[in-house]
Amino acid sequence: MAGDIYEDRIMILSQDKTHAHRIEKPSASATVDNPLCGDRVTIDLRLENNRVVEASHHVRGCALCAASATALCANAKDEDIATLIATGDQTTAMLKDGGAGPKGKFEDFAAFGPVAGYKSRHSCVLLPFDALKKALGARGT
Amino acid sequence: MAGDIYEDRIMILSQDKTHAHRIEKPSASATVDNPLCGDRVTIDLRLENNRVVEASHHVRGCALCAASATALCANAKDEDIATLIATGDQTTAMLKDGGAGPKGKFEDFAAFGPVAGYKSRHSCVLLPFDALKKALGARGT
Amino acid sequence: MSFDPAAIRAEFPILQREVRGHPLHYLDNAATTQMPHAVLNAVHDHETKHRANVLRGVHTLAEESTEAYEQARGHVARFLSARSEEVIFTSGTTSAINLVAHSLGNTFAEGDEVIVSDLEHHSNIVPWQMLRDRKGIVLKFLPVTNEGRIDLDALDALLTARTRLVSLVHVSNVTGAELDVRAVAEKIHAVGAKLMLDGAQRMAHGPFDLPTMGADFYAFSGHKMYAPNGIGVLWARQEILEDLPPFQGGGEMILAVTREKTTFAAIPHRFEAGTPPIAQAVGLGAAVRWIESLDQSRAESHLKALTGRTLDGLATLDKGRGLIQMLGPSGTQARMPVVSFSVNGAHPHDICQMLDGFGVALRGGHHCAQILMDCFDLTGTTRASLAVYNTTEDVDALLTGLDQAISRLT
Amino acid sequence: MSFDPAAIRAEFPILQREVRGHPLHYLDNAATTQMPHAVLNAVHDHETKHRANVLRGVHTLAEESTEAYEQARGHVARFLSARSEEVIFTSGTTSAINLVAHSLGNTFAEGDEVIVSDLEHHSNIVPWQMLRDRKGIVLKFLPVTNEGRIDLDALDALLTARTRLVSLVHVSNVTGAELDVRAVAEKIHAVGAKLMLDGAQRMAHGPFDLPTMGADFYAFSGHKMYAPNGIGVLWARQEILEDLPPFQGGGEMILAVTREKTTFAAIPHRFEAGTPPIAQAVGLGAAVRWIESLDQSRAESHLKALTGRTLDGLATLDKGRGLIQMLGPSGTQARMPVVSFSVNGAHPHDICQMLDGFGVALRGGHHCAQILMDCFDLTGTTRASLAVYNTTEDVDALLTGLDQAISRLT
Ligand SMILES: Cc1ncc(COP(=O)(O)O)c(C=O)c1O
Ligand SMILES: Cc1ncc(COP(=O)(O)O)c(C=O)c1O
Repeated sequence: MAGDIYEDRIMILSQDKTHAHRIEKPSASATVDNPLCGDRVTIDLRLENNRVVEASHHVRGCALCAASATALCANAKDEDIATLIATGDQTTAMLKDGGAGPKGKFEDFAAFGPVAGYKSRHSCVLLPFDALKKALGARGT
Repeated sequence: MAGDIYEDRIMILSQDKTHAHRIEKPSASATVDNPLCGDRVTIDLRLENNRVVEASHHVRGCALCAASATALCANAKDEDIATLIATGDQTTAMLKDGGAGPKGKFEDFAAFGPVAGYKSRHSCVLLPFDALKKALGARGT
Repeated sequence: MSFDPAAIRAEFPILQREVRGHPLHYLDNAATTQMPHAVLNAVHDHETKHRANVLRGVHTLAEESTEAYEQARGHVARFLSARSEEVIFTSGTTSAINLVAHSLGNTFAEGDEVIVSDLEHHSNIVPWQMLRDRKGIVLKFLPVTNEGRIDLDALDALLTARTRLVSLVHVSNVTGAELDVRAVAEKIHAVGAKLMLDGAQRMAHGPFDLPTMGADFYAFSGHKMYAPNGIGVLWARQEILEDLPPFQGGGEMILAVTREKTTFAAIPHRFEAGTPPIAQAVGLGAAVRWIESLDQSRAESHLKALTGRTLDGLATLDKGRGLIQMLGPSGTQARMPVVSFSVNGAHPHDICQMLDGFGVALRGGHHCAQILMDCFDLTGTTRASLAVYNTTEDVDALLTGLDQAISRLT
Repeated sequence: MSFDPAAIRAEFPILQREVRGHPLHYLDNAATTQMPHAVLNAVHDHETKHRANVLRGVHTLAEESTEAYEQARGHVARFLSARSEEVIFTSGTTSAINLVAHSLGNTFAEGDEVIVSDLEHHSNIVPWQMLRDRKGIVLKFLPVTNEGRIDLDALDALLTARTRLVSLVHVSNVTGAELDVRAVAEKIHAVGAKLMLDGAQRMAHGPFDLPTMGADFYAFSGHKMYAPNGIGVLWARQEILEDLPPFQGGGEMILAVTREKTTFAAIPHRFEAGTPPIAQAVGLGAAVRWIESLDQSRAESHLKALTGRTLDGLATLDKGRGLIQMLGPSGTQARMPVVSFSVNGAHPHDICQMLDGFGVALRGGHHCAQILMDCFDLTGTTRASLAVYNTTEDVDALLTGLDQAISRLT
């Protein structure tokens, strides 16, 4: 079965609700939709000096999307914005061009490697990063 | 070659211009178009007591159409309307359903027998009859 | 006339395919059905022996191609018990509905009313919304019942003297519910309105007598009835078509063109601008003959049995947990073999993806019926839809895979 | 890259066919070209291995089908040196032009002006006449020269500040004349108008750089470039498309649908309502790759040589009698291999019919260009149109047969 893309790490991440809540008065926040499947992700960020103090998500979407949102928010604390963006880029490269995927703190994203073979699901993994970028872009700093 | 539908009798009829003129003050007259090929036929009739005294045609069309118009006008004299209509019906049946085709005075039309195998050309042969019927229908007797 | 699922399967080359190490269990027939040899060969034969443009040519290939194209129209007409002139070839259901929304719709005045339903496919909503924006018509929606049927009790209250058209889905692509056409046709005609049906999901299930059914317009797609993509049909009553202006302009639909003025051809060609989808029409003609060659009542029982097995199987899987919510009629009466469900806590795309791992092809999402999804407060469902070539093995593969997917996802 | 007419012929199964006891000499390519194995196989392979509906499915076949469909778009984009998002799949040239006549046309105001020419195919006239009737625009016609070219000297006088669009045939399907696009594009843009080209007759003749050519919209059909029926393309500049409202409404072209309001998808999908012609797009993708695989300059010389042979042969046949009147450029410069002529006293349909008896497929009639016929006071012409698989044998069969037909008919 396509269990290869739903490996244990992903199922654990997708079911981890620790960061599944809204932040009151976030420094940055955005919601994005995936028109292809109707999924919707909100990312809230509390930032200090361009570093993340707190990140949370609200996902109405599939397991891949929820797992990706958790992997992002659970590891974002203390990271600077550039690192988050780079993680998104590395994840994109991993899915689209067979790149190695993020290492170190964000190596959870490497678990999405097998999704590379399922083009229609790439956007599920990347949607939280789209929300992140939209939030940072709209921040107005 | 498709010479089978252009047999000598048809070429002679198509080049026979004896009846290719307009009648002044016809008792009945009509022009019809074939939208598929742009051909146009006018039939003029002088009638007395429902019998043809004179018939003429003006054809802007192919050899089959011109031959058919000649075969109609050259033999229409002294015939009653019902006979002309019947000749059209017999010619139609010959083309569409393999009927024997007109006999006697109108047996020229039997020369169109091979056209049966060329569906797109049926209307060329039948266009003069369409004009005839339209003329008779519009006569208002 | 025979009906042997194993023999039928053998006619569909794609069903020999493996998917991720499993035999293909194709249960996405409401999206697109597969094509049997009879259709594939008819298309291939046409393209390799008779291909030419139609209607205006006198050479042999053009004659043959025209004949094949018009014969296909005849086959479709016979399938519908309709006249050939009433069969307009389009590129699909969507373009058939858009044709009506323009040709007929442009004759509507501001304040005229069109009624659709919450059960409609976007194809039968968006063209009317666009007409509303162009013309200022009023668009009304019939609600749906809990069983996923159009709520016909609400019709009386919506029909007025301004109603010009009621356009409803004949068979829902989400719930499988079949409309009781006779129950509505008379009421609609009584106020002087016309009835259009979206028959996209009906046509694979055998011939029927369309003119006596009570509809005035009927739209469907070839690719959902074992025929190629890129071909569909708009049927309408001859007397209606004869009064309708054309929609698209181009070759093949004119009588005469001058700079100032163009006069249009008779039906059906007036509505077929440009070179039509010729080989696709030939394929559709072959598809209706193929459908006709099946034993209709046995095909129907076969599909009812599989639908029942699916419904029962899902109930058993649920084990009374209330995890699986069905969206559609509870029984197999007045429904076609389309089964939609949602699983609490499991996203349809994850379910479909996992089932793909078992070779089972399902569809998940809003199925182009977002209004319906909103009615049931869902973003999507998982849908299994059956065709005559499906078997109990296909259904059982679905149920087995789903069991595993649910335990993994929830 | 090679160019061997005999080898090319062998790739087209229909060319093995006999017609009335003769080998088929197919010279009706401007109406429809034939399909090589590469295209037939691509379509068959898709239909028997990957067929599924596109864009919204996550199962394997749906993934593969979507990939194949979007890859085909990529192939077409590369052929045109354009971007994928700029390639909109339609059902043909006619529907592409109708799309523009509605999407762009509906933004026009009463009194706005559209310029076409007397050389146009009905597909590029009737949609604008219908727009005129809907919107009260002014439709102007550029005249043609004696050589059957659009008279570009007349353009300055027709262009005004109200001109919104100039829509011209890139290559005439009657005279073969090729438009000098660069000579007009700047003038048209200078008054703020857009330029649309009807490229139906251009596309079989190899890839080119569309964006730098100066056109803003470009329409063509698959079936005239070795691809299936039922598929065509509208290309337009991205920045133009992004501002255009959709034409037809339905599935696959929406972002979100509610009863009150629908938001539309990004380009290109906004303009592709309903299930698209998937296998046909795959076929078109294969066709452009097939065309690209030919040695373009040798293909061009081959066709120029055959065109010259046809023109010379007709002059020789005429024996100075003035019987044969050519309709089109006298030479082979800035023309594609389409040759139209009329024979005094012989009707085009009789000529075509007689030539069919020699296995030669020609087309006779007004070629959907009645305004052009009126300009030359003809009801029709006989047309021979060539493709890369044609040979000197085909041209000679035409000339020999024509000689006999003329002596019999005149
Ligand atoms: C110059 C030209 N424009 C438009 C068309 C219309 O193309 P289609 O019939 O494929 O829509 C044709 C061919 O018929 C053509 O030759
Ligand atoms: C009920 C219904 N209506 C309309 C359509 C649209 O059909 P198509 O996409 O073939 O135009 C579909 C299928 O997608 C459907 O299921």
